[in-house]
Amino acid sequence: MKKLFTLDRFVALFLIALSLLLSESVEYYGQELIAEITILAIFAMSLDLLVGYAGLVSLGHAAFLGIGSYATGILTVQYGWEMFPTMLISIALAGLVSALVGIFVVRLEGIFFIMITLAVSQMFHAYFLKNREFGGDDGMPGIQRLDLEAFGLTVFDPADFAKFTLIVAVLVYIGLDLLMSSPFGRYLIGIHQNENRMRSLGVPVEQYKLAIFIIAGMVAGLSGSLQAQHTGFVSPDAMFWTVSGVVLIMVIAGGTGSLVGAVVGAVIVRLLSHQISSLTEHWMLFMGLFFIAIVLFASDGIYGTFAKYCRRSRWWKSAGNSSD
Amino acid sequence: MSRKLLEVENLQAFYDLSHVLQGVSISVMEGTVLSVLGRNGAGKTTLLNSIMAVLKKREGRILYAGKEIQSLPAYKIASLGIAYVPETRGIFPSLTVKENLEIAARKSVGTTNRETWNLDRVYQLFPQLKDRAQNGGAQLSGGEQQMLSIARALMTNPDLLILDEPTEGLAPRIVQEIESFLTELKKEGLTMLLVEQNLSFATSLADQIAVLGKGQIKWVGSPQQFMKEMEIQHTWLGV
Amino acid sequence: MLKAEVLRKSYGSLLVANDVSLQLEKGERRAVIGPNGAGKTTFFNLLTGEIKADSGRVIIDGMDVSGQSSDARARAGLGRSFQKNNLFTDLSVIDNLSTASAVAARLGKVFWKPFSAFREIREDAENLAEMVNLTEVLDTPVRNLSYGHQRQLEVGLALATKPKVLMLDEPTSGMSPEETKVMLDLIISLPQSLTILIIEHDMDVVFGVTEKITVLDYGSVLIEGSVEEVRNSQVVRKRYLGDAKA
Amino acid sequence: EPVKVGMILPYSGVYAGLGKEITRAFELGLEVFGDEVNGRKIVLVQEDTEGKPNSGLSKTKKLIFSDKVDVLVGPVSSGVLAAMRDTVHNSKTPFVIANAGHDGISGAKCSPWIVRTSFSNRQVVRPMGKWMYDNGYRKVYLMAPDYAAGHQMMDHFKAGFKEAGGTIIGEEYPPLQGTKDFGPYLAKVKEAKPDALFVFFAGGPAIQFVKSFGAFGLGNTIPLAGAGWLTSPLYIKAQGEGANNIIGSANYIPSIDNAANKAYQDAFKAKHKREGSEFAVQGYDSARVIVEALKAVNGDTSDKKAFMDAIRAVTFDGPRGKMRFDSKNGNIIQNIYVYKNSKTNGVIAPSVFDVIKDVQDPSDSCTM
Amino acid sequence: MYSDPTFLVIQTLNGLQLAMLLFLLSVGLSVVFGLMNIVNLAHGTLYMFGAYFGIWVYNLTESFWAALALAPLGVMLLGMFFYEILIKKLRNAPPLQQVLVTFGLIFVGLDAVRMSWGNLATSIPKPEIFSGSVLIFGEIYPSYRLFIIGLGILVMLVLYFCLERTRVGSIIRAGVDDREMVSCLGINVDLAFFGVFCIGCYLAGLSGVVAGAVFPVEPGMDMSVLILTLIVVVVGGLGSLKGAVVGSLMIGLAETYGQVFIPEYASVTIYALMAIILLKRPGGLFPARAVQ
Ligand SMILES: Nc1ncnc2c1ncn2[C@@H]1O[C@H](COP(=O)(O)OP(=O)(O)OP(=O)(O)O)[C@@H](O)[C@H]1O
Ligand SMILES: Nc1ncnc2c1ncn2[C@@H]1O[C@H](COP(=O)(O)OP(=O)(O)OP(=O)(O)O)[C@@H](O)[C@H]1O
Ligand SMILES: [Mg+2]
Ligand SMILES: [Mg+2]
Repeated sequence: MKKLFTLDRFVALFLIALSLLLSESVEYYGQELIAEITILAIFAMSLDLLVGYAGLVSLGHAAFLGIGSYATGILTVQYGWEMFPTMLISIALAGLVSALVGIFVVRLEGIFFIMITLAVSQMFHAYFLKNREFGGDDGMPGIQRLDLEAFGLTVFDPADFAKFTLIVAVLVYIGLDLLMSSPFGRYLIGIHQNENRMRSLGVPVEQYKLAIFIIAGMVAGLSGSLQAQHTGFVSPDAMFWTVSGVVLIMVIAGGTGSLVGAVVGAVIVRLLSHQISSLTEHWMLFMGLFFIAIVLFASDGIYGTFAKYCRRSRWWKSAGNSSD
Repeated sequence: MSRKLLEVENLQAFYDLSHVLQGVSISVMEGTVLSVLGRNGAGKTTLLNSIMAVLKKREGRILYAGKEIQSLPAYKIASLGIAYVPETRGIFPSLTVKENLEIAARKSVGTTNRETWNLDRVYQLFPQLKDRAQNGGAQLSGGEQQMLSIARALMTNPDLLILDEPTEGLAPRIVQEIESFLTELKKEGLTMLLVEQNLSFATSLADQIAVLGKGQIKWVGSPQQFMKEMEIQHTWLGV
Repeated sequence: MLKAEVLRKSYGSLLVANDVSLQLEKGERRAVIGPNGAGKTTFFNLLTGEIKADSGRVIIDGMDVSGQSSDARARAGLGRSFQKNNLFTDLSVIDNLSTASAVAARLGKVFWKPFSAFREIREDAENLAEMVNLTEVLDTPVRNLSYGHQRQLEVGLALATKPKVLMLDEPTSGMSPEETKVMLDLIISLPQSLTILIIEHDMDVVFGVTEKITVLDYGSVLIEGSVEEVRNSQVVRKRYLGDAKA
Repeated sequence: EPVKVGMILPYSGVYAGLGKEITRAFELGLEVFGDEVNGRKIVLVQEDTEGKPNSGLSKTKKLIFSDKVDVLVGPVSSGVLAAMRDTVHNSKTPFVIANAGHDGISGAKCSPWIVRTSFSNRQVVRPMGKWMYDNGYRKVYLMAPDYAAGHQMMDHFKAGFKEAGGTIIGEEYPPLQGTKDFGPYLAKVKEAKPDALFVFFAGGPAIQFVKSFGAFGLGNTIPLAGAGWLTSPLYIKAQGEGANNIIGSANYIPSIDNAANKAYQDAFKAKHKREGSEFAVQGYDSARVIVEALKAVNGDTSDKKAFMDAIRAVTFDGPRGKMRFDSKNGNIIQNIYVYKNSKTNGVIAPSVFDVIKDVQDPSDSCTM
Repeated sequence: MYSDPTFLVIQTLNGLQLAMLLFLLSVGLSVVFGLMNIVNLAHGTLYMFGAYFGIWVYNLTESFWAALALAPLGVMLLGMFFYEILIKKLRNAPPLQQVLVTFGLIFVGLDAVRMSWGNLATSIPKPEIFSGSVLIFGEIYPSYRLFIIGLGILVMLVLYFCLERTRVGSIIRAGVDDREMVSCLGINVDLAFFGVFCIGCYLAGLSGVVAGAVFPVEPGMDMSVLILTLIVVVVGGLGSLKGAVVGSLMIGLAETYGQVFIPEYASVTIYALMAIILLKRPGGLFPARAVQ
């Protein structure tokens, strides 16, 4: 019988508590950073659904983040919509687009899947880059934030906005954690492991891949919408392939196949590159060495390796967690 | 010319955390066949993999023709004149049947009076492979892959042939054929180390039988003795 | 229960299934034998839809599934094991089996409840493990299993799907004599209502479980008949059995 | 307590070279004009935008809210500028733009907290349209990378050129990222037989373009003109023969003949062993603007409004000639130089061909 | 004007030279990635080092040919070094780990270049004899482009003899399938891998020098070719020389004709082409490995 408090959830709880605490104590920029990283973490989790659980390594996931951002920008700035329905529509739109894309691409595997998702996202990028109506490559400024006065949160206060993003992240985590520990999640793991066998057991593999592709797209859309609100603007840059690439690296660095791993990767890589780049303009050198070191000394990723040692260690076992 | 061609002394083998072989010693005399029998999971494959250095985490001594080989890499061991037919067959799916064979082709290392193996001769032995020469390795039927694996081992013109369940998945008639041609080869002086689940095949070909159980050698003797050892058969093979 | 009508398949000039037909009644146990490369596995693949037939029809329990994909056919009731191990190699034995059990229970659309809450699935999987004699290695990742144990699991996965027609492709190959015996007994002990189609080269198994045998050769049915008929057939001996084992 | 200047520039990514160039010259400016005002030392806080709007914005927030800088200097690319603008404006932080030429900033997106010491795209290119017509070019073909700045440049040129009476006989907009080969476009241009080809390219693509232009032998048949960055002194050596005879409009070229420029170039050469570029001069002048403004307020930056007013009031004769800020939109008013490249002693270099005095950004959409 | 035959010939030549340039850029990646199954994202970095080494040698010797001869060897040495300390260990690692490591190398390489050679774009001068142009149907055409076409064909032939006509190609493919089994046949598969990796690095360096005379040489040039080369490799199919050739030709010509005939879509032509090809042929056009 699995325990309610798996290591993952334990660490997740710790991270959230820490961020909440920090969002009170750090100054303005720290709060901005918390919001930024939290949004990134949501996006990383959505990518991990594909990479870590379903084995679909996408290099075009930022397209859906971008679509979420643009939908939020266009609907509120150009059409004057309220933010709340806009967010829902942004998520739905990201889902819809990922469904349309997914139908075609989930048949592909490995590098071919990587490249076709890349191609798709580059086409979206090119579209928004050219489209003057949505600001072309200068992007679209002036995006507002969701009004949360009713909940006692002043969104223009960065601490409150950080809290808001944290709450969203927690909800996303809980939802995805449930999803991935459900039979549906188990199917995905099976598909990742051996697609053919799953098929011969009677599982319509493509449908499940499509389903997770859409879910991941929607969560990415949500993070895009949040990002647009956080930064107040959106530009085609947000959907360039390198954005997907960097987040993919974060997910791998954190450790694929667990949502917390994705979050840890996002947090550590972002914080590190922020810190190092303030110290030296050669921050890439250090980040590069850091990535290499991870593979050499923590081949399951930062969190993955940490979790492995924890599970082997005596105190974790003695706490009654024989296997989780 | 009876000398120990292969000698394994006090072999210990490990996977990650588990200690699988616990002090195995066997030896194979030149020109003879040693059959290793044992249950699923007894450690037979581990033994062969250790000899071939496919498994590197191991202790003890392994000697081939009097020379220590346990610290050599696999390709050096093989080039001493040892050929291996692994239980998973190790067919290269990216290569055609012909390429699978050609890649292995090598001259004999020792001076022997055995007839040389080449494409023609293995095709003669397994005509089916000739028909499928241009097929990809993955497109063969299970039995055909087994034939290819054996044929490929022969292409290296070995002095010692190590076979892991060579009859697995083969039709009864082919098993008989293989049995008789291995007997031929033995007569020509080829030494063999054989792991088998098919008892009748193993006993009829072998000069010596070793029984492996839970990572240790439990019994060694001739096939005739083995047939009488009901106790051994029952405890370690479950028959 | 299962009907194959004039299935045909060729690879280039090689005809691997030459209008093969076969009919299984409910509860029937049939063996398919034949020389290596005769087309037995291909025939299985044509039935399950892993390979698309050039022509011919497949009917499961009165339902024509000819145009359907392999997963649809599996849902219609075909369960199979593979000749070449086809497992979830990074998962443990129990996770392999419980995944298959979950599929059998059609749980794929359940996303709101933890998998671990389905105790019956776990029990199911444990029972299966016991049936195929893998209780000892329940938590071992499959890639760390010995080959024979993997073969046992292969059969376990096929059983886990609770099929109407169970198709086993050389289930006992690679198993020790002891395990072969266990497997034989297991197959014999399966419910009488289960239809079984089995490919084997081990004649003890073939003769032990089936009443009727279909012999394939060069992609065609060479003969189809009772155990006795096949055992005594000259052409089967010549092409397949050889002389020793008669 | 020191005066903190937040350098918000690309130190990695494609524009890293320009970010460093501007920073170097800014430091040089401080050396020359003094890095201490009324006992307050001027210190730099550098943050890397990576040339990306998102990072740029995030780092801007860091500089404003965490480092609490007194004034911002940067960025290189217009995309980053567009992303930063609202945050700077809302937080009322004095901001000196040292390169990005985004037109909007001296138009609808202008802000009392922003001045620009560099240029607006419109300012540099539009006069060149008229100039080319006046100098006998009637049919012109256009080419620029397919992004906002590229289109803006061409639109402004068109406006100036058509107003004067010229005709555009063709336009090409190759992709910004990774045009692998300009050959196909050049073949099209050649077919069209224009009086001249007017282009906007900068950095790496400019090298590639000019080299291809030379290799296809177009240099002998079709005059090539461009916005200044086409043959920037930073790249002209790598461009080889192709750069010869190109004409262009720029807010600066190294060989401008005045005392301030000579002093600047001498100082730069002494320190960096080469000529200072048009990017560098913007950093140099930005430093001077800040130092002079600080002097005007006696080093007191606590009243941000006063400090900003002082910045806007700065005027001097610099390497680019006389400069001051347009009170309407905060954009610099400066000379635009028409130059021509020619070879002397085996070295190809630009020399001033014509000067268009005191050019303003003519935009009237700024309401401050 | 598009119907003018000379115009079409010139444009086709443009396409062909781009194709050959792409071939040179991608063939090293195709060999290492397709044949050895190593996801070497740092291929672009090796290419960048090729260009910078080229500039270095050029500045010392004033000779393009010296650069062309020496720089690729330098890159090969660099590659050997990384192979020994890193890649070797990761040859059998899961692809995502290879992605992370080679991505790390990209970062390190980029900063190494910036520290050694600065940030500004520069370029390798063309060799004297190919710096001019020739007349083709009365049109001036740069002769360096013809040199690229010739060199591409030469490399193609050499590789054909090295990989397809010797056992090395089969050994590598077999080694990817089952490295242990190859060793058990008495073949030193590690050596073969090492050799092929070196060839891959050499080719990356070679393309760096050749392209350095056409493209700007700047930090970041690595990333701009990475995607391009991946596209070529994927379109052609992994690991086959034929695939690399066909992929380069398709992408090169598509890019050129796209720029000429549908300029509005020039930035996405190759992406669209790749997407269409992959949807039709999910494994590329000519994959080396038999589909299992
Ligand atoms: N890669 C591995 N990692 C960990 N344990 C392993 C590994 N391979 C095998 N084992 C374990 O080692 C033991 C011996 O396995 P081995 O494959 O040698 O058995 P075997 O005698 O060849 O069995 P079989 O007849 O089934 O092939 C088994 O208990 C198995 O679970
Ligand atoms: N994809 C393919 N392309 C070409 N030939 C193939 C392909 N797949 C199988 N074959 C050939 O078809 C024949 C039938 O193969 P199949 O696997 O059905 O044989 P089988 O009867 O199961 O034999 P075995 O008892 O050895 O498993 C074999 O000769 C095989 O080489
Ligand atoms: Mg074994
Ligand atoms: Mg078969």
